[in-house]
Amino acid sequence: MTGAELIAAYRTMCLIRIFEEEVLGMTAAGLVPGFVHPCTGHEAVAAGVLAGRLPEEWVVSYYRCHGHALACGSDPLAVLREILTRRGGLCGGKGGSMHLADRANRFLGASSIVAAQLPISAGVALNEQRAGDGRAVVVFCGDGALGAGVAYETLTTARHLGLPLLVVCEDNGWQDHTPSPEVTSLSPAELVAGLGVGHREVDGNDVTEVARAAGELLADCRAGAGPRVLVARTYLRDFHAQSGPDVPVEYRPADEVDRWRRRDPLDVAANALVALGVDPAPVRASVAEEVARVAVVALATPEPEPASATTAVAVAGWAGSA
Amino acid sequence: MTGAELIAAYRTMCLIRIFEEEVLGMTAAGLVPGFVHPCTGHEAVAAGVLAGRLPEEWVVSYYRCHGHALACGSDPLAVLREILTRRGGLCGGKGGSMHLADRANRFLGASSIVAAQLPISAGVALNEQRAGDGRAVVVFCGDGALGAGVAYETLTTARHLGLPLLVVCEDNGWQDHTPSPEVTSLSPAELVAGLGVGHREVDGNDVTEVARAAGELLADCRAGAGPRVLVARTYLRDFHAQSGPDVPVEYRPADEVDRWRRRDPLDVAANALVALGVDPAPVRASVAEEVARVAVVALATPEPEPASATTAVAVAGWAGSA
Amino acid sequence: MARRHPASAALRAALEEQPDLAVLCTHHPAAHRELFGADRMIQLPIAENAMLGMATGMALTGRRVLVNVARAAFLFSAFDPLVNQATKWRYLTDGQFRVPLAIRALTRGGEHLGAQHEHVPHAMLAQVPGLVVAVPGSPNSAAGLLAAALRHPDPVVVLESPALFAPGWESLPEPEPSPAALPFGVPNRVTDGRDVTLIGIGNTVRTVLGAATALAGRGRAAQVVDLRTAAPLDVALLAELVSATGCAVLVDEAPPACSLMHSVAYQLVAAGAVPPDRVRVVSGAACPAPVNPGLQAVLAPDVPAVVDAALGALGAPTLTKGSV
Amino acid sequence: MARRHPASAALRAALEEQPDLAVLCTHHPAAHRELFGADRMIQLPIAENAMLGMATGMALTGRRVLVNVARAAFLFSAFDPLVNQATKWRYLTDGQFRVPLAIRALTRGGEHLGAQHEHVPHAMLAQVPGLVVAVPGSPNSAAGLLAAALRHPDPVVVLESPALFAPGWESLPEPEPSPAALPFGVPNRVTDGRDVTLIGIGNTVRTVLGAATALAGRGRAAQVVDLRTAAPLDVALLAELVSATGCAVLVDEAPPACSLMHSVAYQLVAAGAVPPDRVRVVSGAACPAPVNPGLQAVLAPDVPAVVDAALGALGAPTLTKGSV
Ligand SMILES: Cc1ncc(C[n+]2csc(CCOP(=O)(O)OP(=O)(O)O)c2C)c(N)n1
Ligand SMILES: Cc1ncc(C[n+]2csc(CCOP(=O)(O)OP(=O)(O)O)c2C)c(N)n1
Ligand SMILES: [Mg+2]
Ligand SMILES: [Mg+2]
Repeated sequence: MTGAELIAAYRTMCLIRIFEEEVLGMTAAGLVPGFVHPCTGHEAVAAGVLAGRLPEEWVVSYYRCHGHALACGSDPLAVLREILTRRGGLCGGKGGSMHLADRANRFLGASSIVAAQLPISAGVALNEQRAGDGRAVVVFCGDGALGAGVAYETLTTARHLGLPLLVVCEDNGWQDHTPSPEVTSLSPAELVAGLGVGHREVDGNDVTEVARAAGELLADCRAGAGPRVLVARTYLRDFHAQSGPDVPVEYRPADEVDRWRRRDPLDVAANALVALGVDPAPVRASVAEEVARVAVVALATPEPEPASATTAVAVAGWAGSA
Repeated sequence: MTGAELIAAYRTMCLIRIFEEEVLGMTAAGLVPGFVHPCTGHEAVAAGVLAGRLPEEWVVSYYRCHGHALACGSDPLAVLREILTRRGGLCGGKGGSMHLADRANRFLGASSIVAAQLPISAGVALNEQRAGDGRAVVVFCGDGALGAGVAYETLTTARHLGLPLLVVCEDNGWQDHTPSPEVTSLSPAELVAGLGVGHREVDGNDVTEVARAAGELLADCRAGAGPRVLVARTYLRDFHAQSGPDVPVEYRPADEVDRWRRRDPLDVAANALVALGVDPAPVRASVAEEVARVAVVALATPEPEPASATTAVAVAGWAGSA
Repeated sequence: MARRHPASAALRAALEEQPDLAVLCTHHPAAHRELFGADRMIQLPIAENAMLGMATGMALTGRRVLVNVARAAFLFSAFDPLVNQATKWRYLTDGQFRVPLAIRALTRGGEHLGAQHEHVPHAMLAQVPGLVVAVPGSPNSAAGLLAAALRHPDPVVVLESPALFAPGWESLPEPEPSPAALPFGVPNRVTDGRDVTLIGIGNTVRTVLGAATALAGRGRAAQVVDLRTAAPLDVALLAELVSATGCAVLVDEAPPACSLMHSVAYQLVAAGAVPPDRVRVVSGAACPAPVNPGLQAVLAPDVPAVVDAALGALGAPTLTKGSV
Repeated sequence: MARRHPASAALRAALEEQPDLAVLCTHHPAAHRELFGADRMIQLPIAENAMLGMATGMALTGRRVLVNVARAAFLFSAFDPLVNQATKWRYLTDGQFRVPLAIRALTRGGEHLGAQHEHVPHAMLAQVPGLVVAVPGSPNSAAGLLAAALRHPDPVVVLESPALFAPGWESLPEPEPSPAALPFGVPNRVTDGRDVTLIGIGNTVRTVLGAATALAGRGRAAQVVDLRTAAPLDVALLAELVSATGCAVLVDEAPPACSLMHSVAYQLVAAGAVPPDRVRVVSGAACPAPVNPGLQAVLAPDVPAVVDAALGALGAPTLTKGSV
């Protein structure tokens, strides 16, 4: 990563972090319908991977999707409005926090059904393979998603067909309340290796490392070398899902939480900037200002028109059964 | 295998072969409702594996199940009646050829949904693990079944829980009209190895080899070493499913068919008997006589009572919704 | 030379017209892969979940996809991508994306494959908002509904009876004059008659046609209606047709609880198209499919049962079942 | 100290009574695993297909199993083991085996999780022969139906509204006098009233209770009935109840096509329990669940809509929606 690239990535990470903190505050204030799955702690994955995707490449996500949308270039105001399910939100208030989608930025959307986004992304990759324009597809998933049979079906099929698909596994070691080792004997990297899919395992809290590995894997995909998996070891700062004023009790071991806190991805990136002689503080401050402005506008936005509840079920004019 | 064991296994193989030929004849004569998935060519797998299972161990199967039922000790007459869907059939004419089940012989049943029997067998193995009496569970599947996500879910979970489950993959290289390599890059053995499940790959047409490997793997399972997979490379003599008088056209390469014909599992076993100084002919002849007798009786059996159509949907007395 | 099945012809025409149409399944004959290209005739492992998920991804990003899942039985292995993905992505994204995806799936009819293989899920699927559930009752209808499915901008499941494709399909009753694309939701008045309206869908279209003939022999003129689709359904139009006779028998192969014909019958009565004592619903038994043909015959509504129901609705003395 | 939820108490009682009862899910609190043993409180990966398949195998060979699949939304990932395995093995084997298996699954109610997470599949599931589909409408009903499910010899799905478990559940309307096991198929007459019968299930039990109160304020006495189970259902008994008022409003959260209440309404009319002009069905919109609460409110039947329907059925002038 060049200095400019690192600054841009740091900026994205700050945007995600400060945005998510804003969202968490609004959640605690009872302003966000449904559950919020914050991606705080994972910022380097979104920022690092998407630094290297081409603007015309599709990105597919899961419920922990705010950071992916922002890193794809989605307008923070439209994202926040959607999370608040207000008018002008990306998805008209229908999709909410777990189902952001932004066609204009080639952000295909997010599935709240664990692992379901994986075959969808493989289908997109099939289209890209046919188009032959050297585009890859990026899909994100959690480590728990690899327990699902459809993840296996997707990986083996993508390998067999040589699809240009980069699967980014955000390995935070937990799946909801369950530590992953309690339900599986294979780490994501072991599993992917076992299936013969090319992969890299990286420190997901180091944006430089993530970006380097993702860049190489994306180049493989674009060159027709088949699918690749990036396993990014990381950790959630704010676990797992939040809803309303009751912040969930921390059930992860204190020392584990501490250890990861000391390697906060924003600190890692800020230190790298400092080593390059760049002061990270103004970057962060300008983002904070932007998010604060967006928050005010978003909160002032009205609710969607009630009549819109039943639009976009099917093509307009479709005679639904009465 | 001792000589006596080999004779018994050869007897089982002859029973399966001659029984299946009888069934194929009846199918061509239009006497068998539905599809028949003959297991001709696979006889050494059923006979070899089940030679070593204890009578109190559960066996689970798939639609290609006639041989498994016979090798479990099911009464050939009751099996044939079921295939013909006549009265006195194992399942009252409801299950037919693809869904044989025989509780008395701990033959749990067969699923005609590819791979669905695998998690079911894992559930049985969970019970056996809890019982702690050193019993294993045997489940059969085709090689195509390993493409299904639920096969992966079962294998990884069985491994993690250390279940006493022997998965026998009858690898005939095809899945219906599709040669397996056309849709997957991983052989069954590669796949299982990749998932870290202990396994053996054997010549599935050599009953001695099958029995030896299965015996060792079953011992592992019973000793609490976790699940095991036996990959038995074999080939179907009569492909893939048959229904009515139109025998399906052979679509597999002639040289492949020929090569395997020359290694017919019954010949392999017969030669092994000859090498021990045992004449296989009388074994085969006595089985042929038995099957002929059974066929006559089965064909003379009446159809089931129409009123039985709606029994066994649920517990007796259950008020189905009108 | 044997006539090409009109549904095959419809598929071939769509493949020729639409270069972006792809077909996903576990097996394509080599000839088809050569003719249309392996990038369109895509072969996948026995992994229906990923198959339908991939199809959804393809459809979301510019292609039209037909998934030949072979049997409705195997669609249950892909119910998440059907119920939660393909039919939800348009709504979740407030219309940013659409999913032009058709699924062909065999139901039940003359094969005797048992409880796991033979399903009649049109009512179940009709509960999924936005999903078109097409249930052809004849070879031309199979073609017409498939052709429409291959032009529709949203997911469509075409539930095909194997009976429509079995040897001899050429001589099945054919209520549709042509294999041209059919509109979704528009019931087809197959025959006219002033005494009673017989309503079928899928396999029961043949049953009601048989019953109409039997009733004609007893001096009763039946209007026969094929619903064609379980969803959508223009019930107002149907009510108009039924009003002409003021008497209706609705015949469903599926179990009665929460069935299509219960739902339609209620709506017809509520619309005043027919008084309640002049309506009958004949349903399949709430029972899985047994393999034995004699047992299976017990479950499905047959011509005598429909004739009986019609005579009952008409206030005429009924037959003993089996006497037609 | 907070009162234990009656459904939790019911589960705990069953675990204490039945040593062979196991519970499968993706997460058990450590305390539960210690209390009842890791061989009974079994934790599995996010692999609902294998989870339900394994549960089926366990139930086939001597154990009773509860699968806590968390949400009905995730049951679609396990539809093959539900539709083709658990509910078929008894029939396929002609009764050699049985499958004592219960599934708990959350539906929709107050959570605002969107189209993929919030489902109301009781009609869909009622089409599966032999499957008991229990839909509790109150905390005690959740306990009573779960207790019954944990004694039943066949598969049961208990569709639970999250609203029955949310903070404040103690003050929800409680039509069941006790948390004791409830019989399947027997509708519960919650309140008596001579003018109109209001029929609900699940979340709409609270809606019809609210409507009954509103109607009382207008001098109309409503009989309120909770169906408790979508299948089985003793329609004859229900018809008897409805006959007492000769007027009925059936309220369903699910979309109308092939709905439970359409099916029941037809059967009530056919049984002569109520004339067609004195029946109304109020259904949910044929639309996925949006996250925005205001949008979601548009979809579900609410008290004013039910009151309106009741007044309409009674031939009285109706309200403007929202005026109650
Ligand atoms: C098919 C399915 N089953 C269960 C759930 C409930 N669920 C939501 S998130 C989650 C944990 C997923 O863990 P992981 O994939 O590691 O992602 P993370 O949340 O840790 O980012 C579970 C079980 C779901 N959404 N979908
Ligand atoms: C879930 C599912 N999808 C598709 C089918 C149709 N089908 C029946 S057998 C078969 C091929 C299975 O191949 P394999 O597992 O290798 O077993 P074999 O028949 O070769 O013994 C297929 C695709 C099915 N029964 N179940
Ligand atoms: Mg995780
Ligand atoms: Mg095979």
